[in-house]
Amino acid sequence: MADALVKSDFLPKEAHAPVKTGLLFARPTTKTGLVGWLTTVDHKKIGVLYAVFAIFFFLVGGIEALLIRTQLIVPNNHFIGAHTYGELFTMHGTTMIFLAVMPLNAAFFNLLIPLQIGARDVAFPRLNAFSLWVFVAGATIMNLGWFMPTGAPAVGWFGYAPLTSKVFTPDVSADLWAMGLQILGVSSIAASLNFIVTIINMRAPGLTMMRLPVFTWMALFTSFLLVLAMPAIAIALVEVIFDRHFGTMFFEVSRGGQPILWQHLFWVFGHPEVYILILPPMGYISEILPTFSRKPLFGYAVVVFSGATIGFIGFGVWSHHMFTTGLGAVATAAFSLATMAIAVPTGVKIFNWIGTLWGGSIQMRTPMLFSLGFIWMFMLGGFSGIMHSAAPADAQQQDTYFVIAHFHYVLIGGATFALLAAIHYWFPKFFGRMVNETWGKISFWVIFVGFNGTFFPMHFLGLNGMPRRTWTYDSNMEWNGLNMFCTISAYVLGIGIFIYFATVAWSYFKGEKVGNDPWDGRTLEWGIPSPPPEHNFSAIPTVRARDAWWHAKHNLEEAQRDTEAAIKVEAAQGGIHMPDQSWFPFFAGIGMFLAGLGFSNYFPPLTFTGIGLLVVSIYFWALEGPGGYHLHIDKNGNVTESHGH
Amino acid sequence: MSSHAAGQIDHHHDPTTSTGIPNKKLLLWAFLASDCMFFGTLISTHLVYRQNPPPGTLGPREVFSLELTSFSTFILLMSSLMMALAVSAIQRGNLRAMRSSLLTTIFFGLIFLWCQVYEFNHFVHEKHLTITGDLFGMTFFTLTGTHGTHVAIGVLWLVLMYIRSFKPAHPHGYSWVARGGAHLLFFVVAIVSVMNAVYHLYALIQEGQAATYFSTLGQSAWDLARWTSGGETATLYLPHSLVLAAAAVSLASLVGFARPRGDVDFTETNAIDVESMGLYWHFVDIVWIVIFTVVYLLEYVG
Amino acid sequence: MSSSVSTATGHAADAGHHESRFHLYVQIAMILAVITGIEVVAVFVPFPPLVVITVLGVLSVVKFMFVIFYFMHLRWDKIFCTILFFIGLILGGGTLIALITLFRMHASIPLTFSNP
Amino acid sequence: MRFSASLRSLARHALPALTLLALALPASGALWLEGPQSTFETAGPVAKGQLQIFYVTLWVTTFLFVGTGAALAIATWKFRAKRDATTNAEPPPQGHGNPFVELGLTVGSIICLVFIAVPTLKGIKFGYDVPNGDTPGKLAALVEKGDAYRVTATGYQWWFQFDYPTEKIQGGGTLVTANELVIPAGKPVHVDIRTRDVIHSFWVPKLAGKVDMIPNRANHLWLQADEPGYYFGQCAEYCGDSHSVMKFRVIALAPAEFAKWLADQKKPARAAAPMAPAPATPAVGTMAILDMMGRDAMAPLSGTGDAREAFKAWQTRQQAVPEDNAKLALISDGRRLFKEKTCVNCHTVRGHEGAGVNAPDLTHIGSRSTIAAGLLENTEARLKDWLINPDHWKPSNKMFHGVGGSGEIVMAGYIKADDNKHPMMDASGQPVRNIALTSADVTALTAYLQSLK
Ligand code: HEA
Ligand code: HEA
Ligand code: HEC
Ligand code: CUA
Ligand SMILES: [Cu+2]
Repeated sequence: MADALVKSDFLPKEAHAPVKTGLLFARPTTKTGLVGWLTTVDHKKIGVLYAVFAIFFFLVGGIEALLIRTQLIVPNNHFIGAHTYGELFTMHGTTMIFLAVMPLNAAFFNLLIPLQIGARDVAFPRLNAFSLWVFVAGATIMNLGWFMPTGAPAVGWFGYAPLTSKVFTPDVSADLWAMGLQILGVSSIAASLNFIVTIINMRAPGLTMMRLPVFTWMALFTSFLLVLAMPAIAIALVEVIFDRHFGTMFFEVSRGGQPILWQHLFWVFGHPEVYILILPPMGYISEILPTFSRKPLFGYAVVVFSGATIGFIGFGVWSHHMFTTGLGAVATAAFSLATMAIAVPTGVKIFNWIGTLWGGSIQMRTPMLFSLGFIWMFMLGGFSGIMHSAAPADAQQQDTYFVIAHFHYVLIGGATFALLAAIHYWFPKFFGRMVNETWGKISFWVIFVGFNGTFFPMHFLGLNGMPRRTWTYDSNMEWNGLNMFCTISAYVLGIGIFIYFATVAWSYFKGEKVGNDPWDGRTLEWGIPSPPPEHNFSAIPTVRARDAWWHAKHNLEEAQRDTEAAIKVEAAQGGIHMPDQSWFPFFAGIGMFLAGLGFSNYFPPLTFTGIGLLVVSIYFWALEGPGGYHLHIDKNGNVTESHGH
Repeated sequence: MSSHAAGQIDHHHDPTTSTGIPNKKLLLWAFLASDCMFFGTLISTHLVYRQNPPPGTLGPREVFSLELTSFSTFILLMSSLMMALAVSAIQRGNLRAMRSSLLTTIFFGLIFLWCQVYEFNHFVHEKHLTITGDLFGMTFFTLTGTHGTHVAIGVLWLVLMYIRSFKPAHPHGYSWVARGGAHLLFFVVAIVSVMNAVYHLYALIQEGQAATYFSTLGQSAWDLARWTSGGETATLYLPHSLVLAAAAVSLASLVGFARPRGDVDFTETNAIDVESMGLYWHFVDIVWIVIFTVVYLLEYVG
Repeated sequence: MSSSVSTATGHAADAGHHESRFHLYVQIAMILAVITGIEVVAVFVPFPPLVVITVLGVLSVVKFMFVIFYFMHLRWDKIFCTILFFIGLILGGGTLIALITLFRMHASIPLTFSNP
Repeated sequence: MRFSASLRSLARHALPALTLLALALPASGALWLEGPQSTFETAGPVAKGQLQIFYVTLWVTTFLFVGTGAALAIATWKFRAKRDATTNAEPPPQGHGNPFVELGLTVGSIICLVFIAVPTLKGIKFGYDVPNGDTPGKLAALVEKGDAYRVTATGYQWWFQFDYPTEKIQGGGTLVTANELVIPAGKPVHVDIRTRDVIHSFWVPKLAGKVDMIPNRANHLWLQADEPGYYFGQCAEYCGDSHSVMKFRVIALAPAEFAKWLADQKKPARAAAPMAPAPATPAVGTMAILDMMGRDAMAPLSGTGDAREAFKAWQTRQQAVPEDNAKLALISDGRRLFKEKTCVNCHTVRGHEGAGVNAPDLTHIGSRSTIAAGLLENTEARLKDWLINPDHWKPSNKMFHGVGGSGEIVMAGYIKADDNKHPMMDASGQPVRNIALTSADVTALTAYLQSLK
């Protein structure tokens, strides 16, 4: 047993004394204040930062959405100009997907993965911080247009060529968009590589892959999808950037370029992307449903396997976004069938969630409400997806409000509902306080009603011929009533979201204090204090079953023995090894920001300064080494630090 | 090293991870999987445009030089071999062997890069194939240029690793950082100046004027002497000789840096770092295997 | 996985890869060089293009496999590394083939070149 | 006024929407799906086929929704924790799954998908091109065999051009029209789809699903209007600022009427009056200003949405009515202005002065029911609105800003361009006018354009 424990945690691989960097300034050790946050390598702090940025951008994207809806409340409206409207939906889509849902998922990856696998941090803590700051850099560049005379980009979130070319978008807004997206891609790939290694390599002893919590599985698949899908859009963006900056003609029509290629490359990324958005939410749901049904997940292996299947098939269906581009009958048929195939593994998940409820003892707490809402809404969204997959029918639906309805059902009813469930569910773990239950439930019902009121009628609008990206519409099209209804409901939805986050904010200060395990949870994170200490686990847990914490709770003696053994082994190793903080990931992020800013504004000096800062930061980062210090926990639970060896 | 002191190190098994695969190695393999998609889409772009050439564009056969490309392919293969040997050496704890293998890898990598620089220059100036000229030039330069960038990053990584292997085991103060910086600087100067000199020499050889090169050198040395003594200058020859002087100085310093200087902090435990770097380097090689076949050889079929 | 108890030392002893693989590597490099030579010659042999292309394809794959399995040690590493890499390789290759096929279809011939 | 109107429309549509939310789609179709671009009121075999497939998907998913939803609802209700049970009560049995259930449901799902897949595949084949003589199937039987009528539709930012490659016009060349596509009814039409700038999409919901107009690609679609009628079309791919107002119309005519229409169109523009000589002193007058105040902002811009009425109105428009003398004077003045104000640089009026190719052909603009790509009804008032300030109706449009990419002006429009072909701005940041029209100019131009039948 002791041997097994030795393998569990990341032992200091370089046992020599931590290198004093001597590189301009000393390695930071402050854990609080601005410096603490900027230099942190603690996955929990990084997760919280991700969440804060993501929620901020969610509200920004939501306000953009409300402006869109306001413009559409009555026909022939000139409340917002056509160009501004174009900027609004472009930035709304981009913001919601890349700056809200993805980073919120990344936040949960950070917060939960190490806790669920019984690790003290991710495999590469500084790389993790780097991902965060690069994300911030990309997000900032992406939104900079709002504050520049050129305005934000108005090309649609999938930026179809040749609208993004210099001819049709001569100002820098498209450069900001392309560069911002490119930088976000770097962040995603770096973060995902980290999570892949963490999940595969840092599991606690006894935690075999088939005992992994489902959320962690989904995070693993998502990370794989990211590292495999992002390169496609990276290349596509490189091509656009080359066209704009160096006069190539990848998408320059008059010189033989093929705008259709952009569509292919974008959707080669874009479709896996939608599963990148939905797989983590499926993970949250697979954690929350068992907890509140007080029963293990039904068909664990099948749920996991179907996640892999979804991810894999997801790479072979991209052209279903291009059914109307004249692919030819054979290709259309092939992509149509492949798309339908995805319904099978997705359905399997729905059935297993129902199976989980079946025979359980269901408690209607707020996270559970959101989770059930998720199943219903995602199912509806999935069904409209299946309607799209029938290519001839899609010829009438593509680029109409029917598509808008479909993807808001999967993105809000699906991804966002699950995220709201997750925030409510794990909040007590990370802040030691419960989110107010009553207001949580109220927010759920307001959101639920507002959401369906906003988006269900959009199906009819679409079938009634209303194209998407419509700045204004004429009053003779029979779209007036439903549009007004949608807009009013969108405000209801906005109020619901507001109530939700207001409640969360209030609970942060005033919420009821709770202990380790307020929900009677099943996975490892519920076994440690709330909020978790810096080192997560005083003793690395030994996993003896799926739903490890549930098993431990019901086998107390065994768990006690394991803990004691673990503590002994670790003490023999010189204490708990913790990674050192570092400035360099942050500096590298700034370098990335400056380089991106300079490049997208055609200002080489800034570009080279940025690249210089980036390279130097990475080199110093390598030179300073992982470093590290030790924590020692005495019998009374007091923690002392020791530096050096 | 305490945990490994007891025995030899198993380089394919890391007992501190769940799977036994070292973290860095896993990271690298996942990254390479990602890079497969990267080059997959890049090569797709090239082939897609290649399939539908606009009328009147240059045929690649008229542009390519198969001799040069075959040569650089061979060179890259050899660098891969040297890289494998370097990894093998450090795994056996043989630092000196590793260093010389690394240097050879760097050397071969530079030859490859040099060939590419030469090729690009040749294409642009003699064949009038440019990145903005036509579709073929555009995708060709983008694809091979991206590969070349990968090689260049690889060379930089190799150089940094090589320098890193001189870090003293018991550093006193931070002088080693400064020394490392200087070491790197000389490396860069050496690379640039030697590549430059060889480039000019090669160009003159091509024109059958190798002899002039050397005579100009003699001339410029003479000029230099005159210039330093305040006489008339003939700046025409000066750049060449300055480049050569820089090459000589930096190469000599590199030899100086390579002199053994006590214990260093680079041992068998660092094998994983070298190995990860090697994975990257070999990957660059296999990408070239594909490019060589798909972009170059296929053009000659039929 | 992690429950399989073994110490570092125990494992290393029987693995026995501390002997140099110098000769193996050099031999492989020679094979690769020879294959490259064959490839270069093959394109000039007056066989039907399909044959030549197939030969080139096979030879490149052989080279590829030699490098990843020997130089990159996949042969001696945990199978998981191979799986990991092949996921990317297969998806990358699959996407490449799919894209090229899509662009070969009649419906996709560019307007300006073939059917104005 | 406006608010109460919207309240009324809210009451008319939205309240029933709320009450009927739970009802299945088809039942509600009658209520919400009868707009001019409804995909439910199909008028040709292609759209019919697509609708049928939609119904298949609808029924299959409704079936699945009812089944799965019922299971979910029952599970949620039946297994809810009883109120008295505390959280610490003994947990329920910890079952882990059942392979047979999994397998059964998977197979069931696949069977459901087969029901969708088969008609989908048939539909893809059917919709791809005009069925030839031996294409089986009920829909194919509705299609007249023999050669399809061919037209080419080309997208421009933000209007459509229609070419009739088989219709030779007097004086050489083939027939070109804009924004209103007239086709023979009861006959398949093969439409070649092209674009001049960015991606657009050709979509007439009642006749056929859309196909994108993609640069460098030779796309096509086919459609057939079973009955003569008036159909609304729309660009369905985001193509820049005025994408949402890039519309068009398709008018299907009975064979005889179509032949007559063709004959009329092939003629050069009607010359109601000769061009007036240039006045001795250039006219001075007030700049026409936008007169929008007091108009009902909710009133439709493009006329009635009732296709039947619109069709009648369109037919009436085809006849030229004799003008009185005052009108004739205006028309001849308008014709002069059309040349003087540089309209001719961009627009063609066959037989008259214009020969521009970068803008809609105006030869028979008077016979069209809409202007500015289906955005505004072709009435005197709307035409004036358009000429006074095109940019208000179509933000960024090329008539106002000049033809060429944004920023790069090839041919100046209302906005004056400087030597670098960039829009010129005055001190207050307002664009400098190139074409400045007085109210009188607008009236004359309108009269002239209206007379072009
Ligand atoms: C979270 C994001 C998400 C998810 C999960 C999905 C899931 C699916 N999507 Fe969606 N989709 C988007 C986000 C997403 N989509 C977005 C953002 C767009 C628009 C992009 C843009 O244009 O801007 C889009 C557009 C889109 C299109 C293109 C529409 C068009 O532009 O013309 C298509 C076409 O096939 C499609 C199909 C599907 C299918 C088949 C699924 C399937 O995965 C759904 C599977 C689920 C179910 C089917 C329900 C549960 C299953 C059962 C209960 C089992 C039994 C069911 C059957 C046997 C049918 N989607
Ligand atoms: C995860 C993704 C996501 C999410 C969550 C949303 C959320 C919403 N979306 Fe959107 N949407 C997209 C992804 C998403 N969307 C995408 C990809 C597109 C396509 C873009 C394109 O075409 O390029 C799109 C397009 C789109 C359109 C079509 C625009 C068009 O084609 O013309 C519309 C129209 O109704 C719309 C509406 C909404 C609404 C009302 C919400 C609501 O759910 C928003 C709810 C949130 C709020 C309302 C914020 C609440 C907060 C407050 C009210 C408090 C504010 C105050 C302070 C903090 C000070 N979205
Ligand atoms: C710079 C070129 C240019 C000039 C000059 C120009 N136009 Fe236009 N015109 C256009 C374009 C482009 C459109 C299509 C606009 C759209 O729908 O986006 C158009 C549309 C129109 C239409 C509607 C056509 C239809 O088929 O719906 C009318 C009428 C018209 N112009 C009249 C005029 C008159 C009168 C003048 C002169 C005072 C004029 N134009 C000057 C480019 C020009
Ligand atoms: Cu043209 Cu949208
Ligand atoms: Cu998709």
